[in-house]
Order: sequence, then C-alpha cells, then structure tokens
Amino acid sequence: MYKVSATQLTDVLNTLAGTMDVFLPIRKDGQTNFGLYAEGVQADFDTLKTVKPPKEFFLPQSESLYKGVVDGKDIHIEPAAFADRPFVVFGMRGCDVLGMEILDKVYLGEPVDRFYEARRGHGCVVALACGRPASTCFCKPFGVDASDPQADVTAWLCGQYLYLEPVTERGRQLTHKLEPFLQDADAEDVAEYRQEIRERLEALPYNNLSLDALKDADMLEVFNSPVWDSVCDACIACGTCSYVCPTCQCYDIKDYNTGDGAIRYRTWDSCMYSDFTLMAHGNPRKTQKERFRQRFMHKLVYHPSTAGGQLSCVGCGRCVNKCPSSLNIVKIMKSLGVS
Amino acid sequence: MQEQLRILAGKMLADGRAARVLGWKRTDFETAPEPSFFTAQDDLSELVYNKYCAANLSGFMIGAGKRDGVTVVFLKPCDTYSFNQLVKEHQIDRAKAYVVGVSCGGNAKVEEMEDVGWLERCLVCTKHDHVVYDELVLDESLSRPEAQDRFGGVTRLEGLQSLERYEFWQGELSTCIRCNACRNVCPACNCKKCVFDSAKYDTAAKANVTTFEEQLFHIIRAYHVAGRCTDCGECARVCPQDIKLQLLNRKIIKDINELYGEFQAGQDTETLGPLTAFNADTDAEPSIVHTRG
Amino acid sequence: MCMPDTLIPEVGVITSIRDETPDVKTFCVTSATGGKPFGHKPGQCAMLSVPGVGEAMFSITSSPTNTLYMEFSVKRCGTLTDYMHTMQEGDGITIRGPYGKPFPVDDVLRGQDLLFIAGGIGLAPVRSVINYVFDKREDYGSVDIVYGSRSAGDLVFRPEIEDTWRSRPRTNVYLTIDRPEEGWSGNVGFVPAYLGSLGLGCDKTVIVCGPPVMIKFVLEELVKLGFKKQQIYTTLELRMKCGIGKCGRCNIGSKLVCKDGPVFRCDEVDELPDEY
Amino acid sequence: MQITGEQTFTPLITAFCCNWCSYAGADLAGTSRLAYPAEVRIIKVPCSCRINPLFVLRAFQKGADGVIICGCHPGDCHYIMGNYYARRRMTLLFSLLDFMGIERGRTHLEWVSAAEGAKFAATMSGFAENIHKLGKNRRLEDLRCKSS
Amino acid sequence: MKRVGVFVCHCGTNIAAAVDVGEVVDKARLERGVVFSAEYPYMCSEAGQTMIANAVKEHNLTGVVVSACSPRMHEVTFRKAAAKIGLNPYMLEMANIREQCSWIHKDKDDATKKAVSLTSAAVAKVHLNTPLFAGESPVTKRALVIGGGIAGISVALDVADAGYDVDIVESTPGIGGRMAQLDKTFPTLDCSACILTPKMVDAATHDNITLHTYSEVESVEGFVGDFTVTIRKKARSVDMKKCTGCGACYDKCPAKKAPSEFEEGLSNRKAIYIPFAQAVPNVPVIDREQCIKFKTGKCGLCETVCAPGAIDFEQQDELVTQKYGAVIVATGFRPIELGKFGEYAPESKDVLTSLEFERITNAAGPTKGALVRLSDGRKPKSITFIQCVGSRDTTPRGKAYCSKICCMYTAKHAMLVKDKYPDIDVNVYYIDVRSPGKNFDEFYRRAAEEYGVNYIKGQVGKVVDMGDHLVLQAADMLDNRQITARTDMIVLATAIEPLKSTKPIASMLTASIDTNGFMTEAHPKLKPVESPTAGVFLAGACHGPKDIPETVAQAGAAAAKVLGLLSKSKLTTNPCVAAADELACNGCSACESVCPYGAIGYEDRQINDHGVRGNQRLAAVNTALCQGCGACAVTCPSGAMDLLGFSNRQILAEVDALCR
Repeated sequence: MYKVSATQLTDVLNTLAGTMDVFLPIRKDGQTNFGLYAEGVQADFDTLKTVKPPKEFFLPQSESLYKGVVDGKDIHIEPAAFADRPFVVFGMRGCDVLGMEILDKVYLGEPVDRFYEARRGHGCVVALACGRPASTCFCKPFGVDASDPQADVTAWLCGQYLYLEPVTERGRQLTHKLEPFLQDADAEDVAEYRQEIRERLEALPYNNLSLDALKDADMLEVFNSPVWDSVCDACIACGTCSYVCPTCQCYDIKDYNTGDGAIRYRTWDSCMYSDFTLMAHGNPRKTQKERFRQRFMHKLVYHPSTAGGQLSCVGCGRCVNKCPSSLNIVKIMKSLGVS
Repeated sequence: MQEQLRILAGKMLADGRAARVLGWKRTDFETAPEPSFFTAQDDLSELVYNKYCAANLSGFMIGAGKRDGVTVVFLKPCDTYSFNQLVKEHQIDRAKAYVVGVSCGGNAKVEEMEDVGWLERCLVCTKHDHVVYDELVLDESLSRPEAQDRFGGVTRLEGLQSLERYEFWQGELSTCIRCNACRNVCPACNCKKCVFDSAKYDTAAKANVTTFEEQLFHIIRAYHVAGRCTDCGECARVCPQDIKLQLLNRKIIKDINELYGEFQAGQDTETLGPLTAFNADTDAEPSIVHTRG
Repeated sequence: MCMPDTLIPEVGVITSIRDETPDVKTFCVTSATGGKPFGHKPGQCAMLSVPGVGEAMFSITSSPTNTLYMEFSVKRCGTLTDYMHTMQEGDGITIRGPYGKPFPVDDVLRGQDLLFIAGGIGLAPVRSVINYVFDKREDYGSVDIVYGSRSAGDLVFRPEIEDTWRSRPRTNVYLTIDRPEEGWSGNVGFVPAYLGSLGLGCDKTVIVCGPPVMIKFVLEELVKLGFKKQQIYTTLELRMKCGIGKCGRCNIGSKLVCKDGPVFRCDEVDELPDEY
Repeated sequence: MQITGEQTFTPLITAFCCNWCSYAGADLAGTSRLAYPAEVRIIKVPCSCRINPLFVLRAFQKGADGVIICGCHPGDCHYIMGNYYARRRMTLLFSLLDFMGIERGRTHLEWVSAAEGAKFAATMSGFAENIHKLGKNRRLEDLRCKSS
Repeated sequence: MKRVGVFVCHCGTNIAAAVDVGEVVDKARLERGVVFSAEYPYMCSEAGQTMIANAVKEHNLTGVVVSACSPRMHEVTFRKAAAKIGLNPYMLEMANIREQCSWIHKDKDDATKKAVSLTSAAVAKVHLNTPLFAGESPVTKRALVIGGGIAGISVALDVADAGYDVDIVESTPGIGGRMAQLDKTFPTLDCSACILTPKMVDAATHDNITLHTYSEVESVEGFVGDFTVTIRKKARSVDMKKCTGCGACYDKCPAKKAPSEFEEGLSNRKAIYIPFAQAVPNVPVIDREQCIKFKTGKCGLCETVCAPGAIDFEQQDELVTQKYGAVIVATGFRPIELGKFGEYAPESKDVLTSLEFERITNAAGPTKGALVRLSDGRKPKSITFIQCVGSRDTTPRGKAYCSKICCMYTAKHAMLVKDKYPDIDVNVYYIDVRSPGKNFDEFYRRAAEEYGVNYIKGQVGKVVDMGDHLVLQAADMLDNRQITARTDMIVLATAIEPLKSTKPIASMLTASIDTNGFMTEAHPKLKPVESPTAGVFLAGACHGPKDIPETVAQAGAAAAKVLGLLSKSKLTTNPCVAAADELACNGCSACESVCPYGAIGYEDRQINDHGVRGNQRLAAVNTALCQGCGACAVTCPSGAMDLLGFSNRQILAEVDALCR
C-alpha cells in the first residue's frame, strides 16, 4: 500500500492525465458527474454518488457503430474505431465497481461485445472507499464492502493522505506511474477509517436487508404475483431509474441521417419506455405494469437465473434518490418479501 | 390536516362516493412520499400530507379518469391549475374527479433524502388559491416562504450577452441524460405519442448524441407546452441533474405576458391559450425579438 | 467478413427477387464477392439492413444445403420491409449473422417422422428445415406438411410446394385456406381444424410456426391428438436490436429470443412467463 | 470540395414561403429578374402557419446558417388568419432561441405579398448579408452532419 | 421506395442559359430512388409531356419530378399529364429552377448548384408523396355581386343573361355608382347617364337579378361553389313593396340640410331622399340621422303624405342569408381625402376635385350645369387643372401608383369647358400625360391642339385663395422657370383609392388586398380577374384604377369565369387536407381552436394501438371544409395532425435535402 499527500493530489492527477484520459467526479451546479479531468478542474471526491453512473466510460450513453452510405446500388460501411486510448476512472465507488462486474458478465459473455471489450481493455478503475455512505445506500447485501472496494486500485481518502492499494496488474502499472509521489503505507493506516465506515454503514436503514426471499425465487410465481398490479401506480414511465443505474445494460440501435449517409449508433435504452418492445403488429408488454415488472424481474429474477444467483442490483441507491415518484428497487424487493 | 384528509378519504370510500383516493403514501423515508391510489380504508393510515408531498397529482388523473368510478384527488393550489388545464384539453373527465383542495406552505427540496430548503418553485409561487375544487381542506396556520420575483432568473439571463447565455445553456443542457423525467412528469406533456418517441421525424434520438440534440429536445419541449405550461415546476423538481428547466418555460410565459397580455394557463377551462389565439391589431412582429433591449 | 459481435454487418447483394404473394417477396442474398455470406443451420436468423432505413431480424428461408446464396422471405409490415419491397436485383444490402439457436436437425430430429405445421409467412423458417430434410432424405422418417393461409394467393412458395415437395418420397403436403375461393379445390378451413381432420399419428416430432393465435390453437389441437409438448418445436418472435443477447429487449423471462431462441421446445415455453 | 487558402463563407439560407403571397412574390422577383444570393433555398408551404418550429431547427441542424420565413401581410392571409398564428409562434420561437443564446438575426420573418417581387429580392439579399456578417452557424449545428 | 423520374426543362434558353441542365440531369440520377432522368427544351410542350408519359410507362415510375418553371405556372399542366397516364397527379412534384433560379442568378455554377439542390429536394419530397384523391363539393347556381356600379351591373347582367340567379349588394340606396355621377365620358364625350341608365333599368327588371340596395355583406362562410353569405339590408324606413316612387315624401320633407352624397356634398338633400332623379330603385330612404321624426319624435310629415302608406319608421335591419357558388367583388373607388394636401387649398370653395367638377358641369348638378365659382357664383375667367394630386406620390400621404383615369378626364373637362366657353382660359399642370388607350392620345391632342388648352409640364407648389381669385405658384419644368399665376377655379385630379369597405369584404372572403388596399388578382397575367381565393372574382376599380371600358371588359371577363364555374355540377376539392393519426391524437382540441374554417370536430372512437384497445377522443377533419392551411398541424405537439401533400415528413425531407 502507498500513500500520497493530499496536497499532491493535483500533481498525481496531472501526471496521470499526461499519459491517459482521467475521468473523475466533478461537481457542477450542485450535481456531481464523472467528467474528463484537465488541469484546473476541481475533483469532487466528497459527493458519494454521481448522478450518472461511471458505466458510461465502458458503455457510453451513445456510441457510433458505423457509418453506412448507400451509393446507387452499392453500400459502403465504415466501422467506427474501437477505443485505443488508455484511461482511468478515478474514484468509482464499490457499488459501481460491482456494477461493472455485472455488465462484464453480459458484455464479455459469448459473443463478446467488441466495443465494450476494447474500452474495458483500455480502462483502469481506481475505486474509492465511501467515507460517508448515505441513507439510500444498501450495497452490503450485495456483498460490497464500501470500506474496501475492489478494483484495479483501491483508494482511501483519509486524513491528509490518499492511500492507494493496487489490486491488479493494471493497477500496479498505474501506481507505478505515480512512483515519484508515493510513500509506502500500511494497511493499518486505513484500518480505523475502514472501521468508521463500517460503523456508519451499520447505522443505515437498508444496510442489513436480507435478500434470502429472492434466492431461488420461482420465476413464474414472482412474475404472476399480484404485487405488480399496484406497485407501479406512481411510475411515470421515465427512464431515470434505468439511466442512473450502474447495471442497466439495455440499448437501442438507431440511424442518424447526416445527409451523406447514415450513422448507426447505439444508445442506452430503458425497458420502462412503451416503445421498448413495440413491434409493427403489437407489443408483448402492453401497459406500464408489464414494463415496470420487466425491469425488476430482470434485476431480481431473470439475471440471477443466468448469472449464478447474482442480482443485477448493487445497492447504490441512485434510483431511491432520483425516482420522480419515490419508487425504487428496495420498495419492490420489500413487497416481494425482502426484509 | 393529514388527519382531516384521512377522515375525508375514509368517508368517501366508505359511503361509495369514491372508488379510490389519489394521495401521497408513506415510504421508508419521510422526505419521499409516493403518489398512490388508496382503495381500502385500512390503508389510509399510510396516507400522509406534509411539505414533502411535492408531486403534482393532476397528471395521474388522466389515467384515473379512464377507470370506473370517482377518484378523490388531493391538489395543492398550484396543482389545481394543471388540473384545470387538463380538463380544458379534454384529458381529464371532470365528472370522475372529486377535487379536494389542500393548503400548501411550500414544498421542500430533497437531496439524498435530506431536506435542503425550499423548492425553487415555492420561492416564487404566485398560485395561492385553488382554481378548481369540490371541497377545501385548509390549514390557515401554514405560512409560505417569502416570495421572490418569479421572473428574476429569466431577467438576469436576459441581461447577459448572447454568447454568455449560450454558454450558460450549454452548461445546463450538457448534463441532460434524456431520461424523459421532465417530460413524463409534466401534466402538459400528455401526448400519447411524443414527437421525441416517434420514428417519423428523425427526432427519437433517445440520447443527446450531439449538443444539438440537447437543444432540440428542450427547445421543442418548452415550445410544445408554451401557453399550456402552468409553471407547476415539476420538470425542474424531478430533473436528476437539476437542470434549470423552469427558466425555459418561464421565459415563454414572460414573453406571453409582455407581448400578449397576462396569461395564466389553467386559470380556467375555457380561455383560448395564447398560441391558439391572436390579436390582429396589437400583436408584435417577430422582429421585436431583435429590436427590444 | 462479418463480425456478428461488433454489430457491424457485411455488405451483401440481392441477386434475385421473387414475388411470393402480394405482400411477400423472397430475396436471394450473397456476399458482395459472391457466395453465401456465412454458414447457418435451419431456423437461424440474420439481420438485414439498409443504412438510413433500418435493421431487422429475418429467418433464413433457404436450407444450409444451399451453398450458393441465402434466401429471406419478407412480408411488408414496416419501414424496412416496405423499403425492401422496392429494392431491385443488384442492390446492396447489409447482413450479419447467423443468430439464434437452430432446430435440432442433426440430433433430436434425426430419424424422426416429422410433422411441419405452418401458417402464412410462418412457412419461411420452416422451409429451411424442410429443404434440409429433403436434401438429407435418408436421415429422416416421413414428412407431413400442413400449411394454411388466408387465401390461395397468400400461400408462399407455391411452385416449390407443388413441383418439388409433393413429389418427394414419404411426403404428404396438406394445404388449406381460410375461406373458399374460385379455382381452389383444396381444403378450406383453419389450420388447427384441418390438422385434427387428417388422422395423423402422434408419434411424430412437430415443428410449428405461424401467427401466435394459430400456434395457440394448433398446440391445443396437438395435445388433443395425443402429442406431448416435448415433441413440439416452434419459433418465437420479439423485437430485436442487437441479435447477440445484449440489448435486452427480446427476453421472455430469462430467455433471450435472439440467443436462446428463436427455436423453442414447447414444454420450455410453458416454463416462461406468458409475455410474447 | 476544394479548400483554398482563402475560403469565403457562403451562408446557406432556408426560406419558407407561403404559397399564396411570398412564393408568388419570389416568382415575381424571378419574372422581374431581380437577383438575390443563390444560397437562398425556398421551400413552399401553403401558409406561414404551416411552419413548424421543428422545421426551423431542422434546417439549422442540417447546416443552414439562417432561416427566414415569409408570409402574407397581416390581414391578407389566404386562410384568413394563418399568418396571425404564425406571427405569435415565430415571435415566441425567435425569442426562445435568442434566450438560448442563438445569435439574433439567424432567424427572420418578413411579410411579402405576391406583388412585392422587389421586396422579396431585397429582403433575401439583406438577410443573406446579415447572415454573412454573423458567420457560420455554430451554436445550432449538429456535428454529425459535418463529418465529411 | 419509389421509382422516381426527373425531367429537367431548358425552357428554351430561359433555364438553359443560366443552368447547366445536363449537370442537373446527371446529379439527379445519383439521388436515392431516381431510375430515370432526362432533359428537354420545353417540358410543358406536347412532346415534353409525351416524354414524361413514355418514361413513366417504360421505367415503371411511381414518382415524377419536373424541374422547370414555378409550380404556380405549370404544376397543374404536369399533374394533368401524370393523371392521363394513370399516375396519381400528386405523385408529381416540381422544382422551380426558373423563377427562383435561372432568372435571378448570374453565375452559372451557383445557379446549377442551386438547381441540383432544388431538384434533390423535390425528389426527397416525392418519395414521401402519397396518392391523394380530390373530393367533390356542390355548386350553388347563384352568384353574388358586391357593388352596384357599372362593374357590378355589367357582371350581373352577363351572368343573369346566361340563366343564373344573381344578387347585387349595393351599400348606397341605389345602383349606378360613380358612373352615374359623371356628365360625359371620354374619349367619345357621350352622355354618361344616357348609356348607364338603361343598364340600371335592365338590372332592376331582370328576372334573374335581385337587387339588395342600401345593404351590406355581413358575413361570408364556406368556399368556392358553396359560399353562405349573410346580407344586412339596412332599414330603409320605406316599404319597397308599397312605395310607388311618387316623390311626395321628399318633396314635403322639412329636413333639408343633409349634404348630398351623390352631389359630393356640393348641395343638400332632404332627410328622406333618393340619391338622384333616375335612381334605381326609385324608392326613397330615410336618413335617420337627419330625420326630425327620428331625432325628436315629432314630424312624420312624409308618413302623412305617403298615399300607399309605405313609410315605416319601425322598420328594422333585415338579415338575409343566401348560398352562392361565386362572388364578384366590384366595390369601386373613391377620391382620396385631401386633408394632407393643404398646399392646394382644398378647403377653398373654388378648389374642386374632378368629381365635384363633374357635378358642376352636369345639367342635373347643383348649379344646373352652370359653370360658376361656388364662392361667389361668378363665371370663372380662368380654370386651372392640376394633375397627379396624390397620385405617383411616394410620400406617405400620397399613392405611389398612377390613378390612370385623370389625364383623360382632365382632357375631357378642359375640352368641354373650351367647347362651351371658349373665352375661359384653361391651364393644365401635369407631370406626364398618359394616353395609351384607344383614341386616347388623339383625344388629348384635340384638347391641346384644337381647343387651345394650355398644358404646362410642372408641379403646383402652392395655391392661395385670395377671395375673388386664386393664386398659384408652380414650376414650369420645360422652361425651367417659376410661375405665379392667377386663376378663378382650380380642379384637382385627385388620386383614387379603393373604398374603405374593400378591406373587411376581402377579409370575409379570405381574398387578399395589396399594399394600396386594392384587391389582388390570382395572377397578374394569367388570372387577372380571379382573386387568389377560389370562387371570388374581381371587376372594376376595386382591383386597381380603371376607366369605364376597361371596367366593363373586366366585368365581362369575370362573368365568363363565373359562368364557367356555375355551369359545373360538382367541383373537385383540394385533396391537400389535414388528417389526424388516431394512434397519436389525444383529442386535446388544440387543432380545433386554430382552424379558420371550423373544419375539425371530435368523435369518440375505439382504437387499437398495437394491440391495446380503448376508446379515445379523436380529431376528425371535415375534408369539405378544410382548405389545407396547416395551422392545425403545427399546433399539434405530437404531430398527430398532419397536412396531406405538405406533411411534416415531406417538409423535413425537403429541408434535409436543401441543407445538404
């Protein structure tokens, strides 16, 4: 383990930015999102949750796939280039790191998504322990240790120092670049801080949710539960929950006509939208009830059934925080028997 | 007041005058009550009313009006304007709604479940009285935050240079994630098929692929609700990125007031909206945009 | 070469177009340099697209044993299909695939007596299997084909059915149309009812494909006739975008139609939520 | 396109003209051989009230540097009142665009009658000149359309 | 995707001189869906149309683009040609590469580039065109003429003679209009009344003509073939059926102080009056403002003396509603107000307008035809005519146009004066003398050369009334000298302008007026008597300054157009109407509230939205009423309401193509 004096943080970031793109939380007008670091940009490591999850650096909200030109009878395809520039996402929280693990299962599972794979291959993740977890957090039930998030590098901002613990080879390469600033440190140095975090977590309302009720849940039984009839009453069918979710994976593929061809691109999509499954002759999910159910069935039942029981939720609490109608996954889990 | 509402709702359900009650339901967080339909008297203990009941329930009445029976709905003064506007646009069946006007002392802005002060809309609130109701449940003791100039923000922005305004909006809109929360929560955005979901016009990009897309979405959305927006402030309230959407709507309202005379959407259910009417003799020419201040 | 996992298609060319019915055309597609763009198994699909118009999944109508080109039978029903119906021989089209799980032609179906049931354009995916079976005739038992449509004019692959299939050994073809019409001497009536009247034994493996309503009633009829759901295969259709199980919209319960389907055994389908 | 050292900026201008007055006015300008810049491209609509704000924005998106709308003079609308609606709609749209920081003068509305061929030509020339001064439209451009 | 053919016209050299037509043809072939493109010297010719027809057949074209002149010129021609070969006419679009390209752009490269762009936009649009089918609407076999002057009378007689019913609405108590006020007419000097009066009588007695005098058009609804017009018949206070026209009433009427409109205020009339002796109808009207009975309740003398008992003080305005297939506007003109022309001393009694002078010289006029100064009754020794008073005047108070009739009537006046009183010195101050009509210049030269009228090219700067004479200051532009002259009478050739009532009438008819307030014709060359609004026609000076023969000729032309319309049993309606997409419409009524024609209604219908069924309030367009303006389409936020032929997608496609 290493430590860097907090006063040298800017130098650390500048050093990294010299060789790769550095994405870190930046606060603007009261909201914090990950953004590209440049000299002079103030990082915001205090805010716990960015509005947009950092999954966007591996699965951008919108991404060109190729440009297609119809030229008389011929068609020309110019594929978009795969990511080839190294980058680091600095300051991901434990929940978001787990979110990437879940996305990996989808996007790196056969057949591998090459665009995602390229980004994943060029990106390094520095995970930051959550000094002040919030009341909407519930990552522990999903196995996240917010005091010791595991990524390429684990980081703690504690006292006057930033502590760095490389976890993977890529993480070690990253810390290697920072050698001039690093001092050796000991796990003991952050032990107290970690303990503090754990204590704070214990005091949170959702910290000790038991997900047992969802284990080995019967797909049809949950699907046909009467719960769905009314839980979605307040849902306004927006995509906020999907777009702030670190595990939502769905995308749409669309064309944009540029005048001299079409750019085919993919964009995040939400199963909450009525056109998600719309076909010319009908829609298998006719009302918001079915769409709403799909989102939570996917997270709590369908995904686990294909991913060894792993739920597609990491307890980041963004949906709890941001849903315009105060709906959220905890409410749904509870109505399905989680306590 | 909460107790009064529970009693009222209970009576309406008990004597069969109402099939359901639309109110706010208690959740795990006091600061985040959930809009909810109550059909059983027993559930009414979950009905809450406090300063966190910010959700404008008018929009839910579109769907409620399509169900059998009367729906009791609790509306704050500003919500009644939305309700009226929806009645005017034939989206709500007035006969199937029992409107209970409730007093409002302003709603709190909530971040991470913490009360962080007043919602902006409540600081500039001008809609103190209910414009439609079947019954009022009032609490005279509620006091509102001190009122600020509703158009202050717009005026300040108008005072900037064009490029400064452009940069301001670039800053705001570049954070937009196109989650559609502003649109879907908006009572005026009641189109069955939004033009931004329609495959017909190359407008359904779904994401802000370019800065143009951001501008297009918000310009057209503001424009489509022009003359219909009651300034209920829900769009700004629900925006996950806290984009100052109210400024766009209020700019149009301010223009309408200045150019065509004071107009408040939802004031009644008959007056033609400013964009579906005109004054042949007094309407300004568009060039006024370029010549005024 | 097409890279299915990057979503980037290969440019192909339409070498010929055949009118099947007033709203169905069959397109022969090869890669730009000639030959099949890629190999496939019966029941698998491919994404066809024209840049700027759209992209959609179509079942490959031709048999894998056809080594020269791929065929797609396309019914007009949306933006892309409307466009395709105006295309000409020699026009470029992009293609990626193959996608999905095929019919188990090389294991489960081998040696079996086969009953094919199709309605309307539903014969398109089934045709791939039928011709595969005919091309490896000795590997399979008897073949019964029950096919129906709204009218005689809406029966696809009519010349092939009459000229080729009927003359194949150990093969029976049964055609039916919904309403009587002049010049039609065959059966009149819906497929499920016709099926019940044919007196077929229930020791066959069934492949059924067609509109959801038809499938529903055919299944009821088959069960009535003594078939077990395990003997019956069908294909499902949902909206798809990626074709590789990522985009998340073609799921039925935990199954993805693009990846785990489109071919399903009917007893598997019963275990899935009723949402298709 | 040949890129020379000193490339002059030629603005692209989309003009929406109502069929009854302005389009006829444009025809009259043509009949009278009254020149105006060739970069003005006219789209015929039945009435100025047919012009959807979306059309205006789309023009900018696809590369227009200025959008001008022409209709019958107030009181002369072939459809009695269409231009009165257009007048309010465009006033609010132009104002909103101005508020968003889009340069004033990229949008313009002018009433041109069928008899005003000279006015049509002069209006187009004047507008083109203004757009020329404003330069390329940057604030309402869609970068995807600039890829080649 | 359509199979589109593009046909580029040279229009002789009109297009080909400025546009590289071959380049347009070549570039068009690269457009999406274009399977054929060709050029031809004159596309609109028989051979050009045949070329299109052959190509449609040979190449199985489903869309056609003609790049040629303005669609206002030949769209109908080409669409008819398309229809003839079985292509829906609305599958053809035109690109205007003449009026909006070759005629105005000097640089061939620029013009060619623009022609290519305009053509590509038309191709983009045609891809989205759908076959449209015109509906049918009935034709009411009755015409309405607004205005009972010589224009209105002529149209009415022509239409009525052809066997159709015609109503004339005249706002004054009698027909005849301006021509009735005139003494003689140029260039023949025949008596105006002598030629007009028989026409007035013909109109009044014609079986097919109904006169609504002292009446105004109150409202107009509907459209070509099917106008519904409400006419307000103002209370005349005299029962037209009972009145015998004996004149006892106005003989006896004690209220004598009303200025006579017919006499241009130069003399007074009674409160009950007929405008002039030969008035048609010969039924008096009570001017309620002036009538003692109406003002004080006392009097009623007329009632006492009226033997048939025709006087009816209780009479109310009557509203008559009638359907018409066609409307002819013939509202005429009036001289402008001279309030802002103080330099001519218009307030002086001896400074007259030409129309006033017309009355002075008329034997039935206020001076019984005696040419005298109104101030002192003396015969003038010198008369000065000043031309272009307010005409050809680009200052805000004047009219930029030439009033056209002044040069000739001034020559007429001067000649008449000289003829009767050779001793009177007659001077005419003019800017130009314009005399391009038949026998006009000869007429003017007779005045100047035979009669010794003194024509001075110059403008009068000031007129001062000295009491027993007038003094004027002028500049002689030929001799380049200042003139100060003494004269006894001045006649101002006052500019003429359309009546104030023209504007509201035009609005009601949705017809347009130009910046000067004159009615606009649909096409200056090819449709000079039609207004842009179908079914509305123009006759006389409401359309622009005209003399009598021109007015009568236009009236005849308008009548021919009206007859063409009325002789049809059905009209085909514009198929470019609004239509609502039931899957997107949410019944909000926004479109209804902006429709100028009340063409949008609502109905509850069950719809099937991709398998979801439900009842929905939906907009329903009455295609017979819809005129296709598109106001509804823009007010509809979801785009549910759209305009066929000019759909959102079509216009966006044009935008996309033009901005490429």
